[in-house]
Amino acid sequence: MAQQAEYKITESAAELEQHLRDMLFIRHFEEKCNVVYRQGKAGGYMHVYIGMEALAVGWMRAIRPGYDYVITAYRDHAHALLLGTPAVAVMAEIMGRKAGTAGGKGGSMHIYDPKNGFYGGWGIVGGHIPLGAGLAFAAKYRGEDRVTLNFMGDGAANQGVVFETLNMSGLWDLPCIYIVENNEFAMGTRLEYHAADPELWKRGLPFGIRSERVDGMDVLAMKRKAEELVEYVRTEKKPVWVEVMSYRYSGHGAADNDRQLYRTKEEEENAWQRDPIARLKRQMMELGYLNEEKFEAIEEEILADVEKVYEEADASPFPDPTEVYDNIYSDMKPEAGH
Amino acid sequence: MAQQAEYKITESAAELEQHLRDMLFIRHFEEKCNVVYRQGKAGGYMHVYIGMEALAVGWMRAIRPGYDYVITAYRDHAHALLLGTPAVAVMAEIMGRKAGTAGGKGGSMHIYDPKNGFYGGWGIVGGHIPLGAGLAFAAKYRGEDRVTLNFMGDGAANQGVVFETLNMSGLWDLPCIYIVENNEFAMGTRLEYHAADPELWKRGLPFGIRSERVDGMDVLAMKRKAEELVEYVRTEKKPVWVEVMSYRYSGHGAADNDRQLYRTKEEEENAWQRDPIARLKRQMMELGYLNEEKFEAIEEEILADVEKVYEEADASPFPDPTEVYDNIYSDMKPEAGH
Amino acid sequence: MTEMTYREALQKCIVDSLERNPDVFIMGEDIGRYEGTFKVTRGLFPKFGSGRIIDTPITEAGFAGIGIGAAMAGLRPIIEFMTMSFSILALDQIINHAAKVHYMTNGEVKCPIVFRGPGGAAKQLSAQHSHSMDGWYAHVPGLKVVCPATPADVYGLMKASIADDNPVIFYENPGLYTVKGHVPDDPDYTVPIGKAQILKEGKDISLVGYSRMTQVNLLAAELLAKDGIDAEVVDVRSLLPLDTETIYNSVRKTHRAVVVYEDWRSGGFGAEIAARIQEDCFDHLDAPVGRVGGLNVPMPYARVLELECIPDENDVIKVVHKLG
Amino acid sequence: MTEMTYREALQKCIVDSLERNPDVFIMGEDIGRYEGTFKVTRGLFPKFGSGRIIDTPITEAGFAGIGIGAAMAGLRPIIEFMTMSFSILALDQIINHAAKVHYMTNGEVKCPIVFRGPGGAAKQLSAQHSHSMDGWYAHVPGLKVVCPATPADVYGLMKASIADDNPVIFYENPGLYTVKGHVPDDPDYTVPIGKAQILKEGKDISLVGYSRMTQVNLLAAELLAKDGIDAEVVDVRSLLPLDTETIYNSVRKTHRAVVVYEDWRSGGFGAEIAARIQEDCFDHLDAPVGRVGGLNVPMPYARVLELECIPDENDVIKVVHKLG
Ligand SMILES: Cc1ncc(C[n+]2csc(CCOP(=O)(O)OP(=O)(O)O)c2C)c(N)n1
Ligand SMILES: Cc1ncc(C[n+]2csc(CCOP(=O)(O)OP(=O)(O)O)c2C)c(N)n1
Ligand SMILES: [Mg+2]
Ligand SMILES: [Mg+2]
Repeated sequence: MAQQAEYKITESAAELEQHLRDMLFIRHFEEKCNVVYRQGKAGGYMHVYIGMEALAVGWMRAIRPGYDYVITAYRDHAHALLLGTPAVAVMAEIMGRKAGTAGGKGGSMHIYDPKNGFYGGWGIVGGHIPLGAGLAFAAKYRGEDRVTLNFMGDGAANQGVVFETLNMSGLWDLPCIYIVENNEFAMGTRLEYHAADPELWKRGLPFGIRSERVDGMDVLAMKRKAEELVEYVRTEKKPVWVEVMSYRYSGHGAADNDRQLYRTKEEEENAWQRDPIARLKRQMMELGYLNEEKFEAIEEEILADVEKVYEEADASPFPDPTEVYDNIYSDMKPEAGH
Repeated sequence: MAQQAEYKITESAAELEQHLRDMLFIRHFEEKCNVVYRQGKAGGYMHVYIGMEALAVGWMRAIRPGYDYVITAYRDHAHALLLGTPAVAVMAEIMGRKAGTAGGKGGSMHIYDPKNGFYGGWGIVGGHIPLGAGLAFAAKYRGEDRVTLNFMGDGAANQGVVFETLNMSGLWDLPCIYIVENNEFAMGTRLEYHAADPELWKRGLPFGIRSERVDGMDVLAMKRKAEELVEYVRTEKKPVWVEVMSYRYSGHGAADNDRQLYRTKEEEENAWQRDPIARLKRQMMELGYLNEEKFEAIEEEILADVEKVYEEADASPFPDPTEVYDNIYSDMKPEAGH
Repeated sequence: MTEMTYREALQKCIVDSLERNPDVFIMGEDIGRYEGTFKVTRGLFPKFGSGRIIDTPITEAGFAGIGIGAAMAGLRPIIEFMTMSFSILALDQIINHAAKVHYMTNGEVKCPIVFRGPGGAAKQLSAQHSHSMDGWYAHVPGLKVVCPATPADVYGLMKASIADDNPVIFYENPGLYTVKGHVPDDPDYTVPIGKAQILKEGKDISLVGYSRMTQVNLLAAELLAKDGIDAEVVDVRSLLPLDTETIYNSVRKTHRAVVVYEDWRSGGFGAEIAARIQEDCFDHLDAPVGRVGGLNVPMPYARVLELECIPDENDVIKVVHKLG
Repeated sequence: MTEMTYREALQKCIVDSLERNPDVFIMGEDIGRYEGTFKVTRGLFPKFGSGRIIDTPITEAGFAGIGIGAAMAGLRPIIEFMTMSFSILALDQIINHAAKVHYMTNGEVKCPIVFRGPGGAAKQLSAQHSHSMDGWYAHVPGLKVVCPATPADVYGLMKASIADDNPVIFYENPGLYTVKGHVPDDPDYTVPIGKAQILKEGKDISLVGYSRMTQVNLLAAELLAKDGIDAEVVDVRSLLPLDTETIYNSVRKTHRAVVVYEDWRSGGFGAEIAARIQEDCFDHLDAPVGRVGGLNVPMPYARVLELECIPDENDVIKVVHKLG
């Protein structure tokens, strides 16, 4: 486990409340997604971020929004929401609607918003990692000081292409931060059954890459660390490999009904002791920035917001079947028909 | 560069002479291959082992021949010869003859001799590494104490599948030795242009695998180290990752006429100071086991042997065109014809 | 004969083989403790243990290669790909290593390995998880490729695949796992690789398909019967080797053929089947060989779009009518 | 017009593009300091430097993916595979990422990237180095695939490929690099992707091919002329999109067709072309559509065996005669 950071809270009450709101919005948005899925209004594979909110918030609030690049796997709602993608567009995509970020063609796993610097949303475990390096390559090629955040899971950190990419990143000094969201599981396989050494942070070392392990259940510590590393990459123009310790409270995906096969109720309950939202709430209360009523009021507000998002998305139309051939190419359609 | 080993020579004169003969045979066999290639009697890609003789000799003399498994890439003549594959069969394969190890179907890059524990001879850089792990897996599955030697080049050590394999090897304790033949080049690309950190030996560390860097230009040091590591794997039943420092005196392959593009004559000459054959010769002379005449006599004998091998191979017939369909499957032929 | 689902028949055969032959083991992602994403390996881990039901990291190339090496050393691995879509990461291992080692050693090394898993579309898994890779594999000499469509065949062909000394691609389909049918009780029941079958006789047109499309063809034949068209359903079962004789005999009888496959229409293996039929049965054909394939489109997520892409019985019927 | 080799024309176009567009760069194994295995990039490294002529480690998946990411950010990478055989390691990147990103983002992200290199057999490179992967790529919606056969086309199609906003597979062949021909001097000379051409007119039979097989077809046509058979040579040039109109018009004129491709016969892209011709020109055909492909065999090393495998003009002539 990562050392718990020692720090003094210097953020204003408003800043702290923003972090709380960010995390709460993700939590409730994701809860709603689970409901939507159970209702059959979303399909396929859908993966929520419950428990991991502090991680994405910490990083996304440490970069220059819309300038820096962000890319991740299929567990991608939070990243998009934090980068400013309208929540209705995200929910609509999850529900397969024309108003979705990809007009219903991508679904939950494939949310994109390049205008806000978000490059997806990818389904092949580990497959997007060289793409993220390519975004960083482009920034360097053009002499820009953009930083790329390249997120992956602990399971993804075993894929060969990740190591290939690390080698080239070290070799060419690509300004890219590789962030392992270590939530202790790759689907139903626990870290210890998929990684020879569970200290994944070590994997950047043989490539001469600055490598760290940090706590991702404390939004303030996460953000401080993220700021430090983003600054390092932006000024030193070198890559970073960082393992962030987190936990997945939900099943792997909404279709995963077998949590008891790979963990106990007790383990889950213990993990809830580390809940990043509860932690920030506690911290804010200690500072006198928050009380129970205010917290409830915020939560009510967010629940209502999420409900509105859902309703707006649900009211929006499905794509027209004829759209199936659109945007395969930028300039032509494929041969039609069966 | 690897520390030069300190050791006392305890081998008998006969043993030392055998190592010398092994290395000389490889050297002259490979020189002959180059000639054969220039004469147009071999084609395709052909890669010789000149300069690296001590490496293969050291390892091959440290294992149980025919019991332990060996696998490597396309630079494979030496490994086969040392494991006991008849030299005529190796030369015949290189010359595309029916008497070759694969009846002329494989060529220089694809020498195999499973009866002697040799599983090839593979052409996709890095591709055979999981296969070697699979051989080790089989040994472990059956409760045997076979060791697998899994050779690769420094360039191959970047391929993603190598890291995937290391992770599983560490996770499952596969009795496999991963040997990086670091000859400083991947084709025309120097180590420093292909590896973020040229200390390739570090790459086993994040998988909890014993990892070392050793000198491969000193046959006695190589053999000692090989014996130690083979013993470790056989008894501890754990993998090892070892970078062996060597040098490629020849071009990448017989078709590579562009050595001056990536290295200087001076560098080559310096490297010749480390010639493993000259070193053993010196060591034997110091001990009074060898003098110049005797050395010349041995060399004459080996040159004659190689010539005989060549002549026998060259006198053997090409495969019959009808054989093209044989042994694609163990039990059937594919549809014939264009 | 016992009635069971495709999934049950497949599992029965795997369990049987594990029990009878200690050289057989199964390896893949989440197949052990998690019992498999499509639950084909449910219950196997407690029974056979972690030595034979092996959970792997998500490294398809790596564990496929380890399986190949183990097969070269004489074991008989079954490699599960969570979906065949992910086998794209292991193609080099399968095609350059498993498929070629027997030839490159001129017969010295055998590679008895089965690569299995569901291929094709499930439901809204979108572009990266819905690949049909059957045609690519069927293109590769050195591989055998089977695509069973019924519970009896999935049992009998798995039996044959595990017994085979060559690498076999064993192609399932998410939509088939719940299909029910009768399976012979004989544990040695085997369906030989390389034999097609006629699942329904007919005289007017041959519907030639494999995997789930055989079920679609059966449905189409039923509906066509109402229009007075007597379709014959040819279940190809094995793409490599391909039983052209059974296919040709059917076409020579009906004088018309439609080849049906789920893969992208253009360049799918149905093109090969169609090309061969016209090559070898030209004089018997009253119409061109028709084809029904998946739309040439990366699979979209929205159900309304996805359904456009996957061929169904109506698409088959449409082409039958078009051929006249 | 200047006479030059295929290799020179290709290089000329690349140099031209590098000079004119700072967003263009080229990346691959041994392409810089070593000047490329097939020397297409000879002289480029000193001229453009290590920032734009980028030597990579031997990690095909990784650098293909880096190229794709760079293209998503708006650069225009050219990725060289030392041989197309090795692109099998990058298939997931090319097919699941480059080819699909435009669709999965519903048009938000473009991916202007060219993947190029020699595919097919060279001389005795044996089983793992002689792959024809053209058919696999041509099967994938989202990609464009071109296979130029002449110096002018390799120039003009490279120009079009670099300008294209979609991923293009640019398929060369080791046997073509030394082919000579006249190339227009206009640096803007472009051959549009998706247009076939008639390289020799004829009335008796259409020889339909691409890449090096077009050269083989030209030779076959010459020899057939001596037998009094007037063959038309259709150079397909672009597999995806496929210019069926030019092909069909030829077949509708000659009433006979042979499709020629170097890839393994069974399941190669020639099957698709043949299947389409018979589908759409059935009533114009006097004989089945013939095919000539590579033997269904992993490429053997010995020259005598290798020559068996690669189709040549005699194989084409044999099938022409067989069709009668
Ligand atoms: C190449 C590939 N193999 C398998 C899968 C199926 N799969 C999807 S997510 C997943 C687990 C990934 O775990 P991890 O990387 O830890 O990410 P997390 O889901 O925990 O965020 C698996 C096996 C896939 N999508 N791609
Ligand atoms: C996947 C793949 N990419 C490229 C090649 C072409 N190639 C053959 S050998 C080689 C260099 C390998 O260098 P290294 O691993 O150091 O081995 P060495 O030749 O030095 O023994 C290259 C690039 C190949 N055979 N396979
Ligand atoms: Mg995880
Ligand atoms: Mg090397």
